[in-house]
Amino acid sequence: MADPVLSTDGLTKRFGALTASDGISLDVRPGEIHAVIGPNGAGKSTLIHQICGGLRPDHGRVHLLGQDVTALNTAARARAGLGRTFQISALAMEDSVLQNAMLGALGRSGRPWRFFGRALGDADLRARAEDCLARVGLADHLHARTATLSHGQRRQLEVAVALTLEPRIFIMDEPMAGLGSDGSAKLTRFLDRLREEAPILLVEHDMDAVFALADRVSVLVYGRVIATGTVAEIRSSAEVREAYLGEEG
Amino acid sequence: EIKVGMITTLSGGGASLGIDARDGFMLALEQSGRDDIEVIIEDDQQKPDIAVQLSDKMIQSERVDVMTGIIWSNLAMAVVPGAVNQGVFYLSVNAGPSQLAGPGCHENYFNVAWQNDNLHEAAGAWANQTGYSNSFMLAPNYPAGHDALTGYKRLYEGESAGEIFTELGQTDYAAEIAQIRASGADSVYFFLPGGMGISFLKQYADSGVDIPVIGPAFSFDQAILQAVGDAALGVVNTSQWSKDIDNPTNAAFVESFEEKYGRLPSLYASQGFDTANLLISALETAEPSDADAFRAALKAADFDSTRGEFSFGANHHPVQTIYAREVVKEGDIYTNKIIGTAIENHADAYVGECSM
Amino acid sequence: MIAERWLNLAVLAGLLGVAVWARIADQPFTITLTTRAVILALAAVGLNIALGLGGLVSLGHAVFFGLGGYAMGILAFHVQTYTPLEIGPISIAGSTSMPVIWLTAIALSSLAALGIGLLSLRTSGAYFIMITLAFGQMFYYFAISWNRYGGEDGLSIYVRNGFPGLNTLIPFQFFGICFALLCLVLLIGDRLARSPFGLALNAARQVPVRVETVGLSPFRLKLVAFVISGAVTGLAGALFADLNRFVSPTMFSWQLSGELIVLVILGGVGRLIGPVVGAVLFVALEHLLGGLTDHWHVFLGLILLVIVLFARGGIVGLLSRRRLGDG
Amino acid sequence: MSLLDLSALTAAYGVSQALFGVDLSVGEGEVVALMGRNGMGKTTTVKAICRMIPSQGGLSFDGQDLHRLSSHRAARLGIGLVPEGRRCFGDLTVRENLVVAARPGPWDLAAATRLFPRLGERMAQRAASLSGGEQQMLVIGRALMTNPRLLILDEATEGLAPIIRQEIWAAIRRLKSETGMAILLIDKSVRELASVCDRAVILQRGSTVWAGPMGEMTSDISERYVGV
Amino acid sequence: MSAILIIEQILNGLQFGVMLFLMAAGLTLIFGVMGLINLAHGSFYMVGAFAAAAVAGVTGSFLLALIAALIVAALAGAMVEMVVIRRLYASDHLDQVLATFALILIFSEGTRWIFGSFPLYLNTPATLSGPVTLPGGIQYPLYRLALIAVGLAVWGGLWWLIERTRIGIQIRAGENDREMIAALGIDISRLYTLIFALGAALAGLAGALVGTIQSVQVGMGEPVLILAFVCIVIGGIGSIKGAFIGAILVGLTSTLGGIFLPELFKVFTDPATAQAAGASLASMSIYILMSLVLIWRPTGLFGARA
Ligand SMILES: Nc1ncnc2c1ncn2[C@@H]1O[C@H](COP(=O)(O)OP(=O)(O)OP(=O)(O)O)[C@@H](O)[C@H]1O
Ligand SMILES: Nc1ncnc2c1ncn2[C@@H]1O[C@H](COP(=O)(O)OP(=O)(O)OP(=O)(O)O)[C@@H](O)[C@H]1O
Ligand SMILES: [Mg+2]
Ligand SMILES: [Mg+2]
Repeated sequence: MADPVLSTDGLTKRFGALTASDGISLDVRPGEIHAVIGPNGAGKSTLIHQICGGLRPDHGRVHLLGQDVTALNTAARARAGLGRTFQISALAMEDSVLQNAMLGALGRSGRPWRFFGRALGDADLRARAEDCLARVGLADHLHARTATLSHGQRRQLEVAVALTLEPRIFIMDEPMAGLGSDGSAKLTRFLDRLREEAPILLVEHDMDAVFALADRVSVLVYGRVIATGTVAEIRSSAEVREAYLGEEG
Repeated sequence: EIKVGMITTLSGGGASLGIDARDGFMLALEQSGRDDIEVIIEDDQQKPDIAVQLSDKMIQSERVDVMTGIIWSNLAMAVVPGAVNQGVFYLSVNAGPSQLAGPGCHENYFNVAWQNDNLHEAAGAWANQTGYSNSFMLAPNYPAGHDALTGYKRLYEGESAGEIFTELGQTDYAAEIAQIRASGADSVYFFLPGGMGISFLKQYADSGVDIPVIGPAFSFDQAILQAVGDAALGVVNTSQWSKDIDNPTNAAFVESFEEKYGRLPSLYASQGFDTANLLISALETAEPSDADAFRAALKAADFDSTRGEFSFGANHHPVQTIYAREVVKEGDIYTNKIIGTAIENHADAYVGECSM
Repeated sequence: MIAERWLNLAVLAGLLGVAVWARIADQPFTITLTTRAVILALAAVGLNIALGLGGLVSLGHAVFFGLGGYAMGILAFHVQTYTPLEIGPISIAGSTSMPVIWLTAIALSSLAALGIGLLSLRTSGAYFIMITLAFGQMFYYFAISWNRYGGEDGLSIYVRNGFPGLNTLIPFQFFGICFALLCLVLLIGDRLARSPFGLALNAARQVPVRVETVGLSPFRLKLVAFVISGAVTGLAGALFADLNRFVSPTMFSWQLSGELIVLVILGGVGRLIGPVVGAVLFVALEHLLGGLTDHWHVFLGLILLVIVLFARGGIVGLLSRRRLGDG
Repeated sequence: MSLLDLSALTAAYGVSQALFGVDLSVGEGEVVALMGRNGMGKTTTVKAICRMIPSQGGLSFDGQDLHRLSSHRAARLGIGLVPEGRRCFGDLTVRENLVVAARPGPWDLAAATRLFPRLGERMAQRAASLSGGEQQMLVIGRALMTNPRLLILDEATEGLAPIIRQEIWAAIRRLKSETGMAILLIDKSVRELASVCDRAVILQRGSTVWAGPMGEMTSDISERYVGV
Repeated sequence: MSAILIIEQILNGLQFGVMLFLMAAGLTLIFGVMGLINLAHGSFYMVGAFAAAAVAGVTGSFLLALIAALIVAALAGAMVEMVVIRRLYASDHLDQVLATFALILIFSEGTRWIFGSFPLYLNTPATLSGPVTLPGGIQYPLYRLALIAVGLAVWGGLWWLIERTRIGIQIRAGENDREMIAALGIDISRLYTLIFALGAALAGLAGALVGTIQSVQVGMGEPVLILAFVCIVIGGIGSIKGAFIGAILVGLTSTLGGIFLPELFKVFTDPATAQAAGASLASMSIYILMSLVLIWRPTGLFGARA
């Protein structure tokens, strides 16, 4: 088995009396989509924050491509190869779609300290940004103000910005949230292809998408991984049905 | 036709001083009956940079011959050196910073009010005369405040029961009053102009501390007294002018000022009035265009001052008598009454440093 | 509605035009007034780099203005009084050369901006406003009680400092210097806003988390913007001191910081020429209304109110249709 | 006459127009689904009804022209909103969230906690510390406490775990059967909508393109306009 | 330095803090609820003081003067909100800064226009003037004790209003989400006018109470405004409790700093230098306090949001 791209080792995080992450160990291997599901408040976003650097775990380590990144901040982890999308769109609303994508390209280039010369005139950055926008289907909206995009288009842009980073792994927090059924179907197809580029850690409540995409599923309840397995294994687990799926699945 | 540029404080918290000085000045002009003196009045908002800008305007555009009006030392320091070096005459109605009396003195600069230290020195002298020997001293932490304590201590011969520099613009003096209470002083000297003085006196009266206080007239001008009320009664302060100085010029001034403006004049008004009369007296003998003659005419100070006799020292600052006054109530009005002479024919301490 | 670029050029041409006219008509005071507007504009342009691009509402920019002023005041004071300026073991004669003073002003204010920025940028929103105010107040009270350099009385410098090849005492020549610097800084500001740095800073203002996740540090971006902003305002302070030939602690006062913010808002936040328009308008109003009545502040207030209520996005916002962020 | 009536309603965000002609009506006691793809104007329609954005055209509730009313007056006529994105008052406790806008009627604290027993256990907890599902229950409860005649639910199940979604749908069914309140529903789950709603209205690019009884919505129509 | 003196100074700091709280409470409410940085809050302080002085001058009654201060300031606040502020909720916060700056100019110069440039007279009522002797032989002005009592009472009242009444809950809900609270049927603009008037009334009350022992003059509000801002930022914006703690901290720091710092400096250097240096540091002390608090906790002691 190939070495994991990302692995967490006993991540623990407490907020006062609440243990939001309770010794979480999981990994993401090359080429796979690893889905994390669990009830609301189980600690999925908290886990992602710790992986991406927004929260420091109380215990445990995060390894990226074999390197221990636990001590690095968000920006450093991004440079090390983490590409992340947000549960609630985090985009520069006043800027154009292109500018948002260029920001990602600029971050990838690692050279933001250029005070002269037009950013939009930088051919390299621009080519990369336009390419990624085209891939998510936003080629026609390069100069639209982000604030005027619909919810679905914003989700697409989120993904495009992550693409410009050419990350070694994608971390996605509920990318389907708020998308209509055809929107989620489209995104599902897109992610299906994307895994060849880099593996994906996917947090999602949309079970259709999870069941269609995931190579492995981990179930998080009260900050603890109660089960990890294939889609079939998870669907048939009584414990998971009781804690999360209900009659669905 | 003579052009006078008056830059003074007409808006904001410090406006009452500028307004009094202006009104006194204009009253004298009116009474002189001269119509060949044009006065251009501008509001400096008590901001030095605005004052400088206005002074540029007066000199460059209006081409004034004489400037006057500045109340505050820091504005004077910003404006006066530049103005007199450009050949304009400057007659100070109020501010008298030590630099302009000492090394920075200038032949075209005349101060018709006082050198800043004067009233404080007089307070020190009066403290000696009264027999105070253990003073508690209080002033804001800025140059004029430091000068004030220096001035007081220059002539005061007793001990210090404590010295405090308060924050500029401070309005609550409870902490300082508590210290005074605990200090065992036999007198309190304070220099707190404007709103600071009002606050201090009211709080002092309410605190139950009954150590006698003494201070320069700045904290007891006509406007302030009405705001302080009973709390100021009996307080002693030193001033080169008082409404009851007994001479015909002063009596006429007080009466006409009250008639024209409906309020009693303050020392600032008297300073404005004297400044205008000095100017008029000089214009009788010479034109500003003839700078040397005009300067000599100013220096002669041949006018009837509200203070009685008036003369300039070598550094063009007044040599004058400073009185001790007590705050009294006349009918509904709080005002000052002379109770003695603090210091006679006093020149300032910096005249030796002036090379004129 | 006018394209913003033409508006920018028109404003600058107008300023220059007024000065040239005043020179021909021999109205030196008008030149001085225009110079004042230009210098305040420069300070506000500096602030706008932090405020408009970086979203940093600094109520402490007077610190840099004052430092620039005191850089001029102290250097010239030592020449004027023939006393050497001693910093530790080093002894300097002072200076009356504008370029030297400018560099000192820029260096000092950048350094201060770096320090203040490092401490303040941990906070945001109203807290940032207030912590910058706090630093302003510290400098203000320090200056008031620093008797060595005049305390509250300030420092008078009798002769305007020199610039090689020019006679700075002639109002028009001094205006020329200030105007050239303003144009230069505007040019830099314009390039800055469109540059890669500007792109990243612009995003850092709106969504700092996003900037982090693409591997950049919003903190550093804002810090650099704050330092550049402080440096420009510091330069303006040095010029202002030379205009008045005088420095005093009021240059550090929070009212001045507030006034700079008002200039920026009045003209239009984040607009290149906004601060210039704001400064010109403010100086003009102050000058024109001041002569009318003792109570002119009331009318100034009313005019400002009318402008906020009816001109969203400041004067430039009113005149130019471009919405912010469209390239 | 129906309770809520929209005819040829248009609305814009600044210069960009979002609604081009929405026709929609909800009768007393009726449960209506408002459907359409992303960005077609569902939320915008809701905002117009609740007077959160300006609009033009026909817009009346219980015979009154809503265009003449401000947001709070419209609400007082009896419109209860469960907005997109939850928007509970995070700094308030659960109890405070429930009582903040309560108006007299059958829905009180006791009734709300009977509907959502989980809320009853967390009365003193700050809303921000609730899980997403509990927050969703809280905003429904909050809207019910105003005792509305029409309840609008905009994406009330977004981002919820399947098991909680089922709980919420059960609550909506109970509302329908027990109270006879009129309900306007927006949701991604066509299956659930179909099982609860009497009628459906479909929006496409800001206009009503189809309206009719739920049973008449063929898979052809839903494929074309909703993508299922 | 005796224990009595220290206790007296602590009382002084407390009294100063409690008065600052009256200003800070309105400011923090207005900022917390409406997100409005109200620079004109100091004007209400001034308006209250002038109204009190005017009424006291005519009627001679201190109580009537206080009532007048409350009413006039509240009316001024309500008017400002309805005429100006209300039109600016939709626009940028910075526009509100400019608008309230303009209001300062109008209020200050307008007041000077009406009342003239000279300070007004407003004195403590006879029943409250003079010192009382506290246990332990401490002499302390009765009026200041009364101020402490009033401040604490206002704090209690506000706490009750905000935490326990439905209006209070609505106010706090409005802080979270203005649009939503309106959509639930609450007249948010009336609520805002009310809060604004309440904040203004408290500022006016403070102006009248403090004006009685200080000077009633144009521009008296601005220094207090800055201090009040410092208080609410230290305490955390939007929090009444924070405003109270912040105000007490500022009151104590500025009072005790002014006394003890010069004493402290005397240990190291000669008295004159120590006096001046200590006084300078004392002026800066509250700002240093605020920076330290913010560097330690970037959203103040009890603040959640920026
Ligand atoms: N900063 C914080 N302080 C205190 N508690 C927190 C904090 N952040 C999260 N929590 C709590 O930790 C728990 C886990 O939250 P988290 O956001 O990770 O859940 P989640 O699994 O992502 O839920 P959802 O599916 O609704 O997004 C929740 O109970 C939440 O209230
Ligand atoms: N604040 C806004 N400013 C400008 N345009 C907006 C704004 N909000 C929404 N829009 C636009 O209005 C249109 C309708 O949006 P709306 O939110 O009503 O769609 P929706 O049907 O609710 O979609 P979704 O299913 O994604 O919630 C979209 O094109 C969107 O881009
Ligand atoms: Mg989550
Ligand atoms: Mg929607």
